[in-house]
Amino acid sequence: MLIFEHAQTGRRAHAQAPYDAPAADDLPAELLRGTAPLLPESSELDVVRHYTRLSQKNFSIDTQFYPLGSCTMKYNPRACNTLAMLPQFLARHPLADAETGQGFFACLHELQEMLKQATGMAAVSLAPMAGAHGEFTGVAMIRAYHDARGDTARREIIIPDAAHGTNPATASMCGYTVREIPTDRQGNVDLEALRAVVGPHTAGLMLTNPSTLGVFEKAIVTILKIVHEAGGLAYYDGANLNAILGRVRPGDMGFDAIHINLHKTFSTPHGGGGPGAGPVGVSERLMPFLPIPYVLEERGLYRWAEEGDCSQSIGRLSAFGGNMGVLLRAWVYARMLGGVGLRRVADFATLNANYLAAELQKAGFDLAFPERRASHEFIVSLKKLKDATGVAAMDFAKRLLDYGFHAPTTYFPMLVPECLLIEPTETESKETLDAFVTAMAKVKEEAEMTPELVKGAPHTLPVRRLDDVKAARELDLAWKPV
Amino acid sequence: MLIFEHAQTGRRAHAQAPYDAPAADDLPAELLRGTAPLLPESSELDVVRHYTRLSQKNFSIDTQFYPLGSCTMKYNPRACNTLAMLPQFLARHPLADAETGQGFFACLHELQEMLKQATGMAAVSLAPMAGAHGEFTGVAMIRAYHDARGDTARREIIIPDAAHGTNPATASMCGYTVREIPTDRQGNVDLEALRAVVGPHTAGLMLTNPSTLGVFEKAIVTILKIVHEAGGLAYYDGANLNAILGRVRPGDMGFDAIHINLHKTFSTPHGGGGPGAGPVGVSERLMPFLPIPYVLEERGLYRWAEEGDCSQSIGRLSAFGGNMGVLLRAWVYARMLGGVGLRRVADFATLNANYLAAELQKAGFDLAFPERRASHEFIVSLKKLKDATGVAAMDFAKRLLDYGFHAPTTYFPMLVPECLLIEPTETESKETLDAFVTAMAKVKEEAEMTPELVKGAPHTLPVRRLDDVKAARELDLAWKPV
Amino acid sequence: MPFIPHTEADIAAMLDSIGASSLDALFDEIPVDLNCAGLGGIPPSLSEMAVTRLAHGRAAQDGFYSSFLGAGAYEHHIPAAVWQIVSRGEFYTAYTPYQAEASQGTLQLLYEYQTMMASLTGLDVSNASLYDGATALAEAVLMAVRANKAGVRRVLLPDTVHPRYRAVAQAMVKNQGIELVGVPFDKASGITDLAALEVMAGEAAALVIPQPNFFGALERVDALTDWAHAHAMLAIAVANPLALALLKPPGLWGEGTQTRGADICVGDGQPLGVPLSSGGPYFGFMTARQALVRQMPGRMVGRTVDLDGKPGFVLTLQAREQHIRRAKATSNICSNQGLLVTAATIHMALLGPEGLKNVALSSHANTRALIDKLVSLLGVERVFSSPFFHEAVIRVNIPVPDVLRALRAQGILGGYALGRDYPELADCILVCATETKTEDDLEQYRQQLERILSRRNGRDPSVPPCAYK
Amino acid sequence: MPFIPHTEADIAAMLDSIGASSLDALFDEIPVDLNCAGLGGIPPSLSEMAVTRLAHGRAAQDGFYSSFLGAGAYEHHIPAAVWQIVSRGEFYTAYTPYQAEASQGTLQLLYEYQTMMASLTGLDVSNASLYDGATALAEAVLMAVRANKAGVRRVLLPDTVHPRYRAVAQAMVKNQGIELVGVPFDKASGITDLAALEVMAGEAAALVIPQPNFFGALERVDALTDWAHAHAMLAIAVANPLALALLKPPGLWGEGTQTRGADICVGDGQPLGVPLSSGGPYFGFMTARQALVRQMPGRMVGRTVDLDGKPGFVLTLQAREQHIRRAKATSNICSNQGLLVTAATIHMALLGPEGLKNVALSSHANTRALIDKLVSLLGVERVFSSPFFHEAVIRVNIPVPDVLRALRAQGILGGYALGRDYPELADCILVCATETKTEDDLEQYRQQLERILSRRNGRDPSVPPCAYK
Ligand SMILES: Cc1ncc(COP(=O)(O)O)c(C=O)c1O
Ligand SMILES: Cc1ncc(COP(=O)(O)O)c(C=O)c1O
Repeated sequence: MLIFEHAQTGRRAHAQAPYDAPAADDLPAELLRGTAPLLPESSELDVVRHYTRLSQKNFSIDTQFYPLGSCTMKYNPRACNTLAMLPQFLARHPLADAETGQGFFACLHELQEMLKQATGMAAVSLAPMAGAHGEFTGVAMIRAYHDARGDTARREIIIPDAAHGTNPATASMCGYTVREIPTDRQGNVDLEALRAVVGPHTAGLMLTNPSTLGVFEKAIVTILKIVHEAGGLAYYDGANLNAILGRVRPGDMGFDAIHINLHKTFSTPHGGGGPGAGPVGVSERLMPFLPIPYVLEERGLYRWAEEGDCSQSIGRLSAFGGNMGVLLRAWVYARMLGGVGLRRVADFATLNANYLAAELQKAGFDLAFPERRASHEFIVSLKKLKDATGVAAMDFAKRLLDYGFHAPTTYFPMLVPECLLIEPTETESKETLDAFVTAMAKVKEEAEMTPELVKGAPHTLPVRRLDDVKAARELDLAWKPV
Repeated sequence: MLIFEHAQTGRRAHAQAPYDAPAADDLPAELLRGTAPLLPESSELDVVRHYTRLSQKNFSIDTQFYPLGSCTMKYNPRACNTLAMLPQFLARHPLADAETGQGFFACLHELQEMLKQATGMAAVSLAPMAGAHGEFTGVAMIRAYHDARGDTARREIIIPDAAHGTNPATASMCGYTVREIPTDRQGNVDLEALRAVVGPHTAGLMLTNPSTLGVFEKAIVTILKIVHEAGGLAYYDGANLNAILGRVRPGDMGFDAIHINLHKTFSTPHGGGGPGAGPVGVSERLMPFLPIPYVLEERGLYRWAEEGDCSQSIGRLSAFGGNMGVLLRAWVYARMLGGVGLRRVADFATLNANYLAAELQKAGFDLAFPERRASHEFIVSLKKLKDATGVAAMDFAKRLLDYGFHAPTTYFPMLVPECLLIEPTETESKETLDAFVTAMAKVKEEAEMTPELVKGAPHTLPVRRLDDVKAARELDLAWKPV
Repeated sequence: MPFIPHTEADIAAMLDSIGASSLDALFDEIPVDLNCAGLGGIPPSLSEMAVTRLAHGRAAQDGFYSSFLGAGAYEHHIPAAVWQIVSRGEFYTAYTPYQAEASQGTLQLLYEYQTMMASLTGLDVSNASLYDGATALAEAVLMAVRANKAGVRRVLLPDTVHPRYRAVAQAMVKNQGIELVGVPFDKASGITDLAALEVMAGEAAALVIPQPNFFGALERVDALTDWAHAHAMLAIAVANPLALALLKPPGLWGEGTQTRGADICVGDGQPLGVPLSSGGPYFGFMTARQALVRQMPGRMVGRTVDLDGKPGFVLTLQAREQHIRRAKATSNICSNQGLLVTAATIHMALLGPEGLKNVALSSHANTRALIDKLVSLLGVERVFSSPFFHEAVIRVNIPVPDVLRALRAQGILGGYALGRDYPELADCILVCATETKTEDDLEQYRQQLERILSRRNGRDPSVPPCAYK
Repeated sequence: MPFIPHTEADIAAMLDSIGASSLDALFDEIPVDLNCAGLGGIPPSLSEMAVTRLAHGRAAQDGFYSSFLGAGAYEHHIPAAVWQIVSRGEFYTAYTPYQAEASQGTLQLLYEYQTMMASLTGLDVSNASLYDGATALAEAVLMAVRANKAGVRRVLLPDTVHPRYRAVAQAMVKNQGIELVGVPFDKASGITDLAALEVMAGEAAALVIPQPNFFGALERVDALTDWAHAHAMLAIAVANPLALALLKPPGLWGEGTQTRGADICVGDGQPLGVPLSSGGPYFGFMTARQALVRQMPGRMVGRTVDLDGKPGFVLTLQAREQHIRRAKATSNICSNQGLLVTAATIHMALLGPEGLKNVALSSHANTRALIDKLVSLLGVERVFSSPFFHEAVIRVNIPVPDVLRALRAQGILGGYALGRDYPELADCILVCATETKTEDDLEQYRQQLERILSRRNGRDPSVPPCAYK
């Protein structure tokens, strides 16, 4: 039932609005609204009950193992929520003078510094509001860099075919043409193909490392050398930073610009879609182009760096500087883990992934790159199973839901047929991983014995398999009263 | 799975304890613990996930209609929770000087005054921590009153048979003997029986009005007159105050002592068992005996009244004065409703009950007292249905769970065979009541057509019907590691 | 109409169905002369926004203090997860789990709680809570008297038990003709005087044994327990549950292998994840030996199976309770403190045995450090010689109320003035520093106290006058 | 090891299964010379308790102010229920609803949200959010250019649009060779100059129309919309969604019955239940006419049915998005601001149409009352003659920075200094008083401002110096 169906003309949550609001008799009638908007007229109880019950229809980290590859669904410490929502932080107006927010700025500045340390970059701006926003920022800085040097012929961005869709989409938003390069059998960038595309038109390369195939790009130094020698810059998509935190740093690999998905590696919650935060880090040469604002410290006082401070900045990315509440959560997280704890993240994320990969292989699953070390995630291909039983990766995924596990990422990266991209994260226990292996084996057995059962999954959720095609064909994006 | 079964020796929620705690080398070894207690060793994620999932197995007001008679399960405004948990209120130590808590005391004092107004009593103490605790307080004051007058032969408390179990149990705890009196056909106290038992041994009468039969005791003035003339005092069990708030006040009816279940009428949450709060109100003559502490106001300054202030007090009921957080929630609630809003509570609780009774009667259910006006609750008897189909009230109740409704109170009051005591409360909408009627009718039909279906209910909950007998026979009150 | 969903149309349709002409008509059974005119004396309705503003203002008026008060209620860090889960509607807005199948969340949690408390106290069974530590003690006294075959209605209650607990026990048992007899403490050590006990042997149903006692001092629990049993009394422990992460559990009290340990253990669960909250809600816990289970007051949860043999949980042994046994019930308690138990269970699960022990150790170390700092000042000394746990008594050489008021003016609550309950200790303060205190907090206390004491000759002009009288 | 559950035994067993000798061995594919020594530069781990203390200290340092700042972010009362529900783990810790069957909670909520926003703006379809109001405007510009059949890459962006929005739009569209052309405003009325617009006719893909504009002034939206359409431009509304509870919805802008209304509406959802939060997270909303749905950026939720024909919800039209269309996607956006939309949906459901309108009316009435109070002071005047909504501009006759600093010293944030973005308005302040302000708050502002102005001759000794430089 929709909230609108709980509603009734004239019903209200009476405690929730000032009574007897004075009329706006100073406003010209032609500027006023004629009919009321279609907001539900409900009691407070009905609203609370409706959304509480709706929430129960979600899978989430707090309720299920959620091995969604590339999304790093690890435990979101509850203290981060509590502390980011301290009343003073919540009540602070974004345009209030910096003098009134020195405590708040101190947290942001510390986060900025910790991210520099963790990534090995020369400077960090916290402004971007998600990974893709960080990508935009990074590529826009690369463009600003070339433009500032009058090097305006560079209009291509090179991107491996395994890349996340945000990478090519970002390049386009920055007015660049995308040159896609293939991946070799081992899951690495095809160096020959790279060499073939670089040149005077190359503005830069975007790379995720470990890649979305769940393996570390071993020839990274060579790759960056090729790009740099051609006059291009290198962008690091930090979505997989969880895999290497404290083991190897993008700055040390030689990247010029990076983003970090705080809602992945720094464990801020994803909220069913967002918000995230995608701080960017840059090497020395991109520093003048950093977006504003970022936090400056001068003689113990903090403030935002703004237009006047950085004439070459690519400018503003948001009206008020970014997703502060997300940044505060990441700050709490980083302070609780500390340097040693952050390094452990990569250790145990990798241990969990490799253990899970090993156990699944023992249970008869095909790894996409069996000869490679898994990073923090890895790919299982169900191609053989599909050929034998007709059960596709999507069916398999849906059946896992019945066993109380969120499904891994399906059909991404697109290179591997019938793939499941599995990322357990470091916060899950061996018992949970073992239970997942058991469920995977069970579904495999079902696929072999009773494929229709799997193809008809899920069977135990609030709805059965939903019709995507109908949704797109007979668009219904908003309820209309009957 | 129990939390202990998620645990693993050596596992810890590491952020949750100071590290490297110094040894207590000053404490004699023979006073120290040898082996660690059986607390789970779990990660923070496992604990959060375990209890979040457990919570989902509960029915609650926030998720279901909960017409549990006598329990007044109405909407618990969320603001009450937020404001009662303001950090200063939470951080305040109970023994901190009153000067440091004038804001806090102002809230309590207002609540005390509002309760006086709402009940018509001469004075109120907020000390009792639940309804039964309030009953104890009230009866102990009655006893202190007689004792103070040297009237020590009064050793009997008169209680109608429809009374809640806490009434007789309370009388016993106060060292009294219980004289039970019957209820007449109309659900009223049997006046003849009352006249027969009163006398010089009568310490007092305990009465709920409206009674737990869901009807208003029309002869209340006569009843109290009989008791008072015999030298007894009258105690009002305020569990059903929701029915008459602002319509008629216990003080005006002539009661000497009362309690109010704030977790019913003042909508503080019941928390799956408690906490509640059971403030007591008294008439003039019982004022000297009020328990401590209560809030005193003197020249604009608040403080607790303590031992020195009231030499005849029955004493303390708790170490630190009561369930302050519950009292604060009730204060918020009362301030949001105001005098007019509190009166509306009774109006609409009564409207909902009478409507539901009327609709159920139309749907073929038998009301226990069809000629009477329902108060805020009413009784349906399933005796005929049971005789015809073998489906008992308990079966019926369990089947309602399958339809997403919490069951009404069953088998209480004990006088009415196969009874369901139904209390919709004022915060439920007509639509919800109609949906409940539909479910009731459906279950009735099922009972008639497929009784086994109903007897085997519930079918859709986390567990099926549980074996109470086994639980009591083969007591298992604590888990033991295997 | 705050929290009332009815529209005009609803009201009309509903009255119509009932066959009543108006809302007033629904009250036609109430005698007219009893009708009250309404609740005009209660202030008018405020919006949530307005009450929010009012409450915030009152809270801000009260502010925060650096508190060294203990005396039965303790400031501890509570993991953020605890109350975020406790506040979930499914826990927060459920009633007592009368419909077991629709309440497995609460019931399983209570079973887990019972398990934890039984183990923490070293006893067999736990109930699902009582109101607070003080009423739990009163219930234990009643229980011991019920269990006493000889009908003895006298219980020994040492003076080292929390004075408020003694007051509550007194108020709650006196009407049943039960006598509570004080036992003096040794003035040097601050613990119960074994010699004085000997004088009292014989006619008592139980001996109450606090650990730590009200002064923070550790009682000789083994000797006391054995003494009680030797005199055919039950031993009732009153313990700080946090201390039990470190200290010998009551179920094992006593010397030698023959001892059966304390018979009942009660206390206040507040240190296990419950905020100070100005005094409540907290919760009382009670555990006991299996043999006493049918004498226990309060709810209990048992594990059983469903129709399919699947494990599940129900309220059990309800025949002890008021709603079944009525006048013969073990207690009148009905609503208990379930939500606080929910918090405590999650709290204990998050801390685990090591975590809870670390909190106890850190608290204790902080108090030790504080005491060391304070007694280094001229004019301050320790009072009792016994080992203590996370709380101890100091004596100061200027009037205690002045000291505390001067400290308060500096934002420090310096401790509990013992003179109120023990006239002979009028110059003494009970101080406590839990794990939440930093070295800097302790040092602040020391410095302020030093400043106050050093002006002992004149009246300190910075001592504000008492606001009352 | 905070948040890592592994025991020593687990680690050993897992390494054994993998066939690796150590944790280090798992990183053997990383070139040795890239290995970093660890993260020693990051401060050591703190317990939750210690971070809690630190964060509380920092928050307390910042304190609270009585704020009259608006300028795109507004202080409103948010019902307590909103964030208690939003914080539930099932909403808070879910990912984007890729597995629809396991995400019906989030998906249905988003569908409800889309319905509410479409209706509030008077348009057909809504997406499920963008980052904020400013990026939403940038996306709308890109969308309008994409939709322009003639390939025109020029958009008219009035100077009365929030300066930060203009800056963000500029940063986000310039690399695609799109030109944003300013449109001046009338100095007397404070709204977009229709005469100036005429000069610009022709070559533009869209005209942006703010309502209310950055000065709080109400634009002549009907005329502007019709003008845009008459010149073959799309009309892009930038609106405060709260204002739309009161004002004519963009979908109905234009005069006469032929008008089609604005084509796209964007804005920031912050006033709908999102706390000020020092600047974010907020959320950008975007609605549009049905015809433009395939040009929209961002996620959308559609209603469909399951195998049994039961209604359910899925992400739809994903072929517009980067994960499918890659370089040709309508935007690169992936994560959006879902949790804030969750808050807004619950907020709007709690307030309903009447409640939301009342908030708008009360806010507006408060600002009117404040403006009346302030302009009654000598040295203060209103600047623009247009009707305004809940925010307006005043001019003061002493330097604005001094005024604001002096007010701040009294705990008042007096408004936004316009000189920063509009040099010609260097003596002007944009002030806003929402429904959260009481008569007393307004009066405080007036009194303090009066005091400050009355000392205009000497330097006011109570103005603290600027902390910076
Ligand atoms: C590899 C990769 N890059 C970029 C992104 C985009 O990040 P965001 O969703 O924060 O915009 C993702 C998100 O899933 C990703 O997995
Ligand atoms: C009629 C009646 N009296 C007394 C009580 C006891 O109140 P409490 O549970 O608050 O102790 C109840 C509780 O259900 C009740 O319904």
